[in-house]
Amino acid sequence: MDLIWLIPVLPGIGAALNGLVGVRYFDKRTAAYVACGTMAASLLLSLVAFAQLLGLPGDERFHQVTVAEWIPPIPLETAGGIGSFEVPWAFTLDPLSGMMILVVTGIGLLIHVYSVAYMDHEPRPAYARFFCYLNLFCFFMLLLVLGSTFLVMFVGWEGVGLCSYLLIGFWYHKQSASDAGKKAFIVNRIGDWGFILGIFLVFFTFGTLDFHAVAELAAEMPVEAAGMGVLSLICLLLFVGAIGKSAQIPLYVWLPDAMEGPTPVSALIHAATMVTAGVYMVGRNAVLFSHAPMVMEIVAIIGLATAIMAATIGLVQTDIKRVLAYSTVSQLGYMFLATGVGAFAAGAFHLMTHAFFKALLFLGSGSVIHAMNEEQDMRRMGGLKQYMPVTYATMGIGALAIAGVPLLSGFFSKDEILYRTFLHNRLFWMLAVVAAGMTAFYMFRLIFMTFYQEYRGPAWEGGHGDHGEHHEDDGGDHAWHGPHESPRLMTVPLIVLAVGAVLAGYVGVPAALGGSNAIEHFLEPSFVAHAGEGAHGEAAHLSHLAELGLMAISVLIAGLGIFLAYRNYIQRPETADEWAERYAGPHRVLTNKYYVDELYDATFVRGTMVGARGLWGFDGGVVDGAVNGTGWTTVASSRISHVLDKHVVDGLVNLVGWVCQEGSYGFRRVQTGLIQNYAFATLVGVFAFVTWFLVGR
Amino acid sequence: MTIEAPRRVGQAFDTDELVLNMGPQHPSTHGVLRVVLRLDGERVVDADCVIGYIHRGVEKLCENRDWTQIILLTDRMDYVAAATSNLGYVETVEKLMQVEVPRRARYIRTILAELQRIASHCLWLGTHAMDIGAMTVLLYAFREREHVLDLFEEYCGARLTYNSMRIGGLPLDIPTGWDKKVSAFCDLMEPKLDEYEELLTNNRIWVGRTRDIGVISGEEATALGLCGPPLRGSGVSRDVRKDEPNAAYEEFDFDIPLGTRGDTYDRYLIRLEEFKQSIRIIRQALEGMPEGPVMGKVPRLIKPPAGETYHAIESPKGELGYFIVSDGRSTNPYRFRVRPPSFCNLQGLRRLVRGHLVADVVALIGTIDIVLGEVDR
Amino acid sequence: MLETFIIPLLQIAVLLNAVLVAVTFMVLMERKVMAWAQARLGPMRVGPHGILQAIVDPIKLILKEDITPVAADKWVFTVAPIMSLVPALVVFSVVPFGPDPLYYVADINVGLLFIVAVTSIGVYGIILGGWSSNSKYPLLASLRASAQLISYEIAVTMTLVSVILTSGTLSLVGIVEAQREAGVWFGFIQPVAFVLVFIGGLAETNRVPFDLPEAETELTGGFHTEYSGMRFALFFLAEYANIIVISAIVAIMFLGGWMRPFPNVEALAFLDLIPPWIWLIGKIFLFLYVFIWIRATLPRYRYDQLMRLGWKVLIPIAIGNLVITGIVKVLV
Amino acid sequence: MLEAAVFYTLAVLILGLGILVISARSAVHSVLFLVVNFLLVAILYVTLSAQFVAVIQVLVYAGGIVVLYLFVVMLVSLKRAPEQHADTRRLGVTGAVLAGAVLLEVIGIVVSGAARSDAPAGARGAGVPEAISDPMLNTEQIGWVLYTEYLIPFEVASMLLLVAMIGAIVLAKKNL
Amino acid sequence: MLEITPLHYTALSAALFIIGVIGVLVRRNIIIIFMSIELILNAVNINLVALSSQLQNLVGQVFVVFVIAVAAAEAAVGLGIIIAFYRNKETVNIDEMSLMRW
Repeated sequence: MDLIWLIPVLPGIGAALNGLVGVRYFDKRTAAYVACGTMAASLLLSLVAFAQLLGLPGDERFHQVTVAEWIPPIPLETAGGIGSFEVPWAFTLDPLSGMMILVVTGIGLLIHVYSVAYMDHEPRPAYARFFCYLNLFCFFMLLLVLGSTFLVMFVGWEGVGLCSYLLIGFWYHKQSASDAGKKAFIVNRIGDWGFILGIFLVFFTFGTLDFHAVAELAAEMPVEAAGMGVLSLICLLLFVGAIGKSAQIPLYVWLPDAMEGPTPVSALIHAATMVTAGVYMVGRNAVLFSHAPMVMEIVAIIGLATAIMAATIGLVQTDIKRVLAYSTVSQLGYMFLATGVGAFAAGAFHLMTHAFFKALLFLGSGSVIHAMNEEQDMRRMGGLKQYMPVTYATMGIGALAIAGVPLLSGFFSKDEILYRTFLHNRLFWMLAVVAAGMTAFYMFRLIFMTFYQEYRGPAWEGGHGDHGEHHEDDGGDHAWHGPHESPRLMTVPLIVLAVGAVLAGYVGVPAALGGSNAIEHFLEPSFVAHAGEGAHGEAAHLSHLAELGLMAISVLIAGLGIFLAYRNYIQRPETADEWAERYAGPHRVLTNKYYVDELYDATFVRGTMVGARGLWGFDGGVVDGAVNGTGWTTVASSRISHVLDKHVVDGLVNLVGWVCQEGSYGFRRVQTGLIQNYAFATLVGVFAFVTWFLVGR
Repeated sequence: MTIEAPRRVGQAFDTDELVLNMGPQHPSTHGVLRVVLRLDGERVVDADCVIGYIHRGVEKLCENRDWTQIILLTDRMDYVAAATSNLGYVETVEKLMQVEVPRRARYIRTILAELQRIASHCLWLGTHAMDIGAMTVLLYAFREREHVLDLFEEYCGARLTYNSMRIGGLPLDIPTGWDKKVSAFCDLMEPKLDEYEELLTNNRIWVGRTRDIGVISGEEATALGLCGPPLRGSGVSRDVRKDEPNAAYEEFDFDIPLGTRGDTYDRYLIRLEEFKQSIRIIRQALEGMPEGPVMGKVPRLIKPPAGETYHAIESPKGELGYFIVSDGRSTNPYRFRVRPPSFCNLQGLRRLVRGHLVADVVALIGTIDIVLGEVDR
Repeated sequence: MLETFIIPLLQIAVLLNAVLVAVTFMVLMERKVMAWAQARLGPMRVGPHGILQAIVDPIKLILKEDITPVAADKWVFTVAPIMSLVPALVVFSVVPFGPDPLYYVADINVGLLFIVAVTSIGVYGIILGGWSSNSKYPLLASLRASAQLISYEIAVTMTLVSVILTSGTLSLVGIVEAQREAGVWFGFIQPVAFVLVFIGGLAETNRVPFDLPEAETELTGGFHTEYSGMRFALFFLAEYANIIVISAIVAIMFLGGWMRPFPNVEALAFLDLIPPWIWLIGKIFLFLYVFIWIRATLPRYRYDQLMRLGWKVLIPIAIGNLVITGIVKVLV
Repeated sequence: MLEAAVFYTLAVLILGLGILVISARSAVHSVLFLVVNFLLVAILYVTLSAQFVAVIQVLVYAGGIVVLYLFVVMLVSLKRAPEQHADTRRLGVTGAVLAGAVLLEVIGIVVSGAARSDAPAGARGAGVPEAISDPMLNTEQIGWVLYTEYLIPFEVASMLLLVAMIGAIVLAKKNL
Repeated sequence: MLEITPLHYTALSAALFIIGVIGVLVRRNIIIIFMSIELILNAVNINLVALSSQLQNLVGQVFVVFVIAVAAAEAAVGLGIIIAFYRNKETVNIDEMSLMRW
């Protein structure tokens, strides 16, 4: 377990290899091997670490490793006097991070493998670059997850933001992709602003940044039941960060645009891992949050609002990936709802199951897009069931799971959330159920529009009816031979994920269904300050029967959603358009995503630009004026200096030169260049000397 | 004391180029070749071969002699290998007339040609070694050449210009016991070859003088039109005896030695190996010598049908080809043209000597094995 | 008067005649030995087995017309062969043919240096002969010859120094006596020097395999191409006299000079019945034979190879030999 | 008597050849005269019983340095004689006259010095440690002095020769 | 007069020296000027050897060795320069070697 620091470092090495060497020298296979190999090694390490963690007794499942010193101790002022600001490179393995590293490395590896085939059309350097980014992302994500202080987590946090930007804008030659990348980055900055302020405040309040220490200190403080105390402020600021990263209202706008990136990226970053970082962060600080009930309420409300809003938008989207994107936003809302109502474990549970089925759905959609030759509009698909049975089957499982059909993973986690919500607030529960129904509807709308009905896509070479075996990848000429099943490298991850989507829920079968809700007990230690503390003793309980009743309701609602989708898109496909006409107003609003983007554009973007213009004017008028005045003064003084220099100093120098020149006119007559004349001069000297000697005797 | 010095103006610290005439009266230009060398110090910058000092107009003469008389003139081209010159000519005319040559005649011709190859190579080896300063080898090689000349004398009465073949066969059958003597000569020759090798092959000075001197690649050699040992020395497997068998060569086993580096030493080794191969061919021919006439059915007045033909044989120097046009009416050829191997190989000299020292020029003239009688004709 | 003039003059007269006769017979010997090596007979016509050829050749050369090219520098053209021959003969004045003063003209304390110095004068004959002919081939050959001579002189002189170190004297008589005292010929103490001096001697006398300046096949005869008659004969004499000088030096320095083999083994005392000068001449002829033998066997070096051998092989070996000799001398 | 005859003969020859050296029309002839001059000087050294120096004179001067001159003279083949171009400002003849005057003066000094009674003809210099005894040991003695007292100058001289060698190669080589 | 004193040698040396000086001043072929310098050096050497003999002191002869070494070095470098100069200007006339003038 002391080697957990290797878990993030391995993908980091892969990224360095691919990025520094691979882009120039590796062929595609090597790049893929390097990336997948490091990920696989990382997964292996994670499994070993996790197994060791399980081997410990429940109370002691906490392991911290300090690898190196990062920021040496600096004395800084805090609320409690002068504190020592010290940040080591420390990693923590506890049940929550243990689960997260499994999710990140496991799904990460599957997506790596998937990408090997999916990105095969890319030219060689871009291929290595892609894997470099992907590995880099995993490195930062694991850093985020394993970091045992706020600052290490923040490094990972910013790192995944960077990778997100790089990967969304991977096809940077496409204007929309690079715009989406920038948008994601900038919107995230708003959240990060809140996060880092929160970190400042945490240090100021507690004098340390270590999660564990903070939790222990916070547990000592009174619960701020009414009004906003310092804890509430911290939580609110941290939550702002979570909003940005996890795409909640009002900062969710970047996520749907992020679908411009390659599909594996969408699956990995924007469904399974990065966007859940907010949820994870809130869960990591569960103790803090549970001391600020008012903020909890805000969290729950924002989560719920996001869930519903995103679900409604999802109802009318036609881009397959955007549907999934809004679905993601909606599900993230669920998770926040769960944390908001105090069910941290349920939120984390849903996080895990969601990672499986949403990754599955994204990869499935990627497979579909691949098959349809980069076509993303569902209206131009249809009837793909016969062409790509594996994709169909796996995506179907994913849809069932997300819709909350019993015995699949989504059912368990979602019902846990709904159950806890019900305990907390009935109104929230009702809205959540409605959102669940909508989830079921739009998911099956997606399935039906994609895989059933008539084929509506473009014709292909070799005839329409020829639904033959077009499995082989058709090289560079991109002659499209119609929709076809994806290569094995892509379908195998799909199948694995489908199995996961089915089974992942069984770690948290609720007591009402005869389970033991193992995951909740497993995760519990992570959400309390001291192991063994009965944190949720006060929570009300319903009878098993009532719980079953709630389940039945949610199942019914889901069934209704599925049925509506069936009726609208299979039985009577025209109904969809009829409804759209009948409710033209709401439909338009939904299609335009509540005009949120336009609103932001009008307020924030314009506002910023107007402000910037004002500052520009100030800069030009006042600041530059001062600078120019100084310059003018300098020029004037140098003119005076110039006159002095030219006539006084140069005059002296020239005088010396003139004297030398005039003198040399005379002397150079002597230098004839004839060696013998010089010898003659010597001889004259000798003659004089000898004569003097002779006479002198 | 002046050395005419074409001076390149403006080039500082430059030694002058020197123009040196080698030949036509020079001991190692193998006759009357004149090589005009441009030297930078002792290094050859460029060389021009001036030929024609013994041009006798052999080709023109041939067009004015009747077909049989021409054999005599072919003797005077490559005068150290007259028998192969004869062979090439008579086979060309036979090809033109489509005359069947008796098998025995073809066997004897092969023996004569190979004996001739041994004699010619002996001369080459002696002079080549002499040029490089090993004078004993010359006398040894001439000692063996003398034996070959004795054999020729016994066969046709001449020692240098044999006139030893006729169109359609041979003028004479071999004398009684001649084949025994040839066989004895083969037995004698083999140990002598070892003697030459002992003096030269592993001699450091010899290797130093020939290794990596005049290196020419196979492509370049082909492009220059080199033939015979100079071409094979560069690793190009081209031997008319194998590629387009004439006389009785297709009936014998022999190897074509090939060089690897294409330098003078390789060419030396190849010729030494050719000695052995020639002995091998002669032995096979003696063993399988068929009985029968030595002259085919040829009309008394030779008058080939109108037409033209080209026929090449492998002379000791390389590919010796004859191009003959007959108008079908007169008793002399309408056009007579020789592709002499010496002439073609001489083209390579300029390329070979460039960049080498003056002393190497001598070695390189030796290695291409030219006979000026054949070059100038 | 007798000791200062008469005896030395007589000695000089005998020596000069002996050397000149030896040269003529060496030419005959060369022709015969070469012939035997090359499976032929050599001169057979004059006298039994051509022995009198040695007398006929000089007569022929003297009687031949002596041509001076028009463009030649006549004065230098005449002086050059003399400048070539005189040093070669002068050297013999310090060659001791026996232990007592009767056998040598002079025994000077710088004997070996004297030999080296005087032979180095011989190069003038070659250079001036080539230059004064006013012809390209002789000029090239003379430049080559002098460059070769000077190059190899360095190696030979350096090697001789190591012998001087061993003997402790420059006097040739002293060197022979030193070998008697050492009880062994220096050829066994200094085998490397022995071989080196012999090879250097081959090169200095322009013999095969270093006979580039006279390479007929390359330079059509060398620096004396334009010479004929007696002037040519003088060059010829000088060359062969030089060969004899080198042989004599090698014999004296490495093979014990006039001494019999194993000079300190009493059992072989009967060998002393043979006079010492015969021993030396015998050894000289042994080397002459080897010179001829090599000529019959080896090809010729190329000019650059020859220079490389001289500068990059012989001189380093000579220096190494000198250093090792010095070290041994200090240690022993 | 004999000594005087030898000296005067040698002196006349040396001076005569010296004049020939500087007056010969052809440079090659000049070199030849120079060689003979040096050989005669070597003989002069022998009469002064300096055999080693005499041999060195022959070996290095006559056999080495002058050969170098000869090479250069041969390499520098002139199309026009140097005398064709003469600078009018040169003072050659005046210099020769002046040199003659200096010679007369020096001879005067010598003769007057000889005339003086206190001239130490044949006397030994004061405080001279090394004596020349046996001419046979001349070489050994010079070697002894050279390698003990004058070791450092000797090494400096050898270094000078090395530098000169490299310099000459650099100057004369066409392309390094 | 018949007794040869060191002064005779000195006079001979002086005469040879002056011959060399005249050669340097009069000749225009730089090679001959070099040879004149060699004559001058020889004059010095004669003096040194004569005095060494007279004073029974070997230092004079040792100095001759050094003079010869210097002469050899001078000849090597000087002639190298001449060769280089000749290659460029094709002359050895000292009057034309006035590149350093003005």
